[in-house]
Amino acid sequence: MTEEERAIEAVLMVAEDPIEPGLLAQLLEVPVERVEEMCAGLAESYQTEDRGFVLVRVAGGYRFQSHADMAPYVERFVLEGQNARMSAAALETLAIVAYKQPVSRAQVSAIRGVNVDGVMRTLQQRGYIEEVARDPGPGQAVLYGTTMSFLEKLGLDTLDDLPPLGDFVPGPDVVEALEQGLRPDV
Amino acid sequence: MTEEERAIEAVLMVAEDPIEPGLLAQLLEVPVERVEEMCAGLAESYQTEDRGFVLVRVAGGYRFQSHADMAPYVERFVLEGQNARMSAAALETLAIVAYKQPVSRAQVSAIRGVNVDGVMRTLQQRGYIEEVARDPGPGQAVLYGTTMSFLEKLGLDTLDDLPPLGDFVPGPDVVEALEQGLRPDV
Amino acid sequence: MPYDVATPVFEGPFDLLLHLITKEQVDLYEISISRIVDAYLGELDRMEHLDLDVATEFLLIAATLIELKTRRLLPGRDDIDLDEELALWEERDLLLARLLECKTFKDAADVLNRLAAVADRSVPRRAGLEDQFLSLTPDLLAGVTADMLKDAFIRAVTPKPLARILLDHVAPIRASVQDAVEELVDELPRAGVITFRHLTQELVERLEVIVRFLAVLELFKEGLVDLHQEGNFADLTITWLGDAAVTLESLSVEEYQG
Repeated sequence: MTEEERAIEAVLMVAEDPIEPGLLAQLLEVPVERVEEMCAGLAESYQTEDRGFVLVRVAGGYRFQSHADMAPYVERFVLEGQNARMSAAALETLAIVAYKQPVSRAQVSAIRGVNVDGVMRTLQQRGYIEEVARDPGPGQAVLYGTTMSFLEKLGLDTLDDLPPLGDFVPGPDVVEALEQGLRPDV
Repeated sequence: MTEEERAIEAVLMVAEDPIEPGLLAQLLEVPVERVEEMCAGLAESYQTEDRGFVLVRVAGGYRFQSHADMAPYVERFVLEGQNARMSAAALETLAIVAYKQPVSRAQVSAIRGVNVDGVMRTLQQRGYIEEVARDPGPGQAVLYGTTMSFLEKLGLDTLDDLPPLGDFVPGPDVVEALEQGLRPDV
Repeated sequence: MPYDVATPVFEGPFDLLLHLITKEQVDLYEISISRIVDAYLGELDRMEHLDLDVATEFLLIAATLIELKTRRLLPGRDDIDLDEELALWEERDLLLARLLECKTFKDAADVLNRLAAVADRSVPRRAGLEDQFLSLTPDLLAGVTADMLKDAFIRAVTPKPLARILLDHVAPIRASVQDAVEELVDELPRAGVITFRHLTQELVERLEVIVRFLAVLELFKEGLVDLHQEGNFADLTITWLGDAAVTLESLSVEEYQG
């Protein structure tokens, strides 16, 4: 294994989306052709070794994914390994996004008082929330909103059909969290 | 490669969090010990082959992660803030919670000699500590403990892997210095 | 005591005290409580933005230190009160224990930091499921109604009660330092020159004496009194320097109170 090949493996392992060969070439300071050769070589080695994962070229980039032969196990994992019910935490997070959209992850986290990265990722994967804009301020945080599919599943036509909150007034800390957005870390 | 080993690789490739050996055993219908053997074997094979990724046991489960040697390449792909350094105040507070859990905010504050509300809130937002119980005594103070994310952050499998607190108790020289420093003038 | 230009930010009174004492470690047997107290008060002086809670904690420690240092100045020294003597040692041992605990966790924090630094060099894979498996995942919104969503929102944004830090133990000091300053501003102009012993001879509680001492220090800081001591263990003489018209508002004692 060359340093470049190891670097490709490392980067693809932590990437959440397919990585373009151009980006890898830039990172490794080698020509794109060289990246494509190396990726092909790696993909072949996994195949030769009969690994449970493959390296594929999709959507203009490279990514690791599970081997098609292993689909039955992955399906079992999906069905048995995941929580099938919406947790109270997930529902609260979804509710905040629904009522306060567009809202950043940091704002949701500040309101709930806990880290919401995992929950937000799950909600996004399930197609209930999506990125809708970027905060124009410094940092340009991603802002989230709910999806059409979310409305459909709740049987609502538009967001205006969400039950009104009436005269309920959120606490000052919530207002502050929404106004301030991200706070500097300790 | 056996079918089971391939299945483990496939499932870990699509997992978002460390996967407990018990779950893998259930999916593969093999004993937990067998899962642990196979994972150890896979981890070793990646190491022998000098791969850019590793298979580790952390926070009670197995996961793929990039090889530490590849940090310079990977750092550019990591979301900002994920590896944010913690302040000394945050680390000391975290250390107290880790070793004294379950522990109340007031107890942590008493040990540190300062108000810890802000730091505790941030640690909770980052997902390193969480409410684990209520003090049964009067006042029913919230008691805090560390989370799975904390173990992941430190790369530990369980809390038992924390170095024993006894290792940090100051030696006689320090005790003597402190004692001397606080001797009343006579 | 040398003063670093790049003063570290002290996270609390133990932090500061630990720093001061361990800095002196080179001259183990040279360490004296007097130097520690001087350095401690010096640092207190330099701190400009003490918030209330921090200030009271610092003062509490300062009071204990000063008591350790000034036992000789206290009245009733001639016939030592054994109970008081024991109480003082107990207090000192408590302080010592808390310093050791603080040091222990400081060192533990260093190790956690090193572990985290090593762990940070690797990044976990969190790519999640491939698209073709997503349809298999159960619909989490099944059975969830819009009203449940509303309830969840209200639950999420309703302020949760914050755990309260018990400050009862520092409250008396907080109140008394200012009270003592007030008393002194009233009493000292009339006395002109007075010894600390005389100033405190009617006080019964040890704590009251310490509080008075803190108040005297406060006035000294303000330039309203001059302090003089003939020799090491002689009486402390307090001379009023201000004019009689000093108003309490002009004093910066507010930082000690709520």
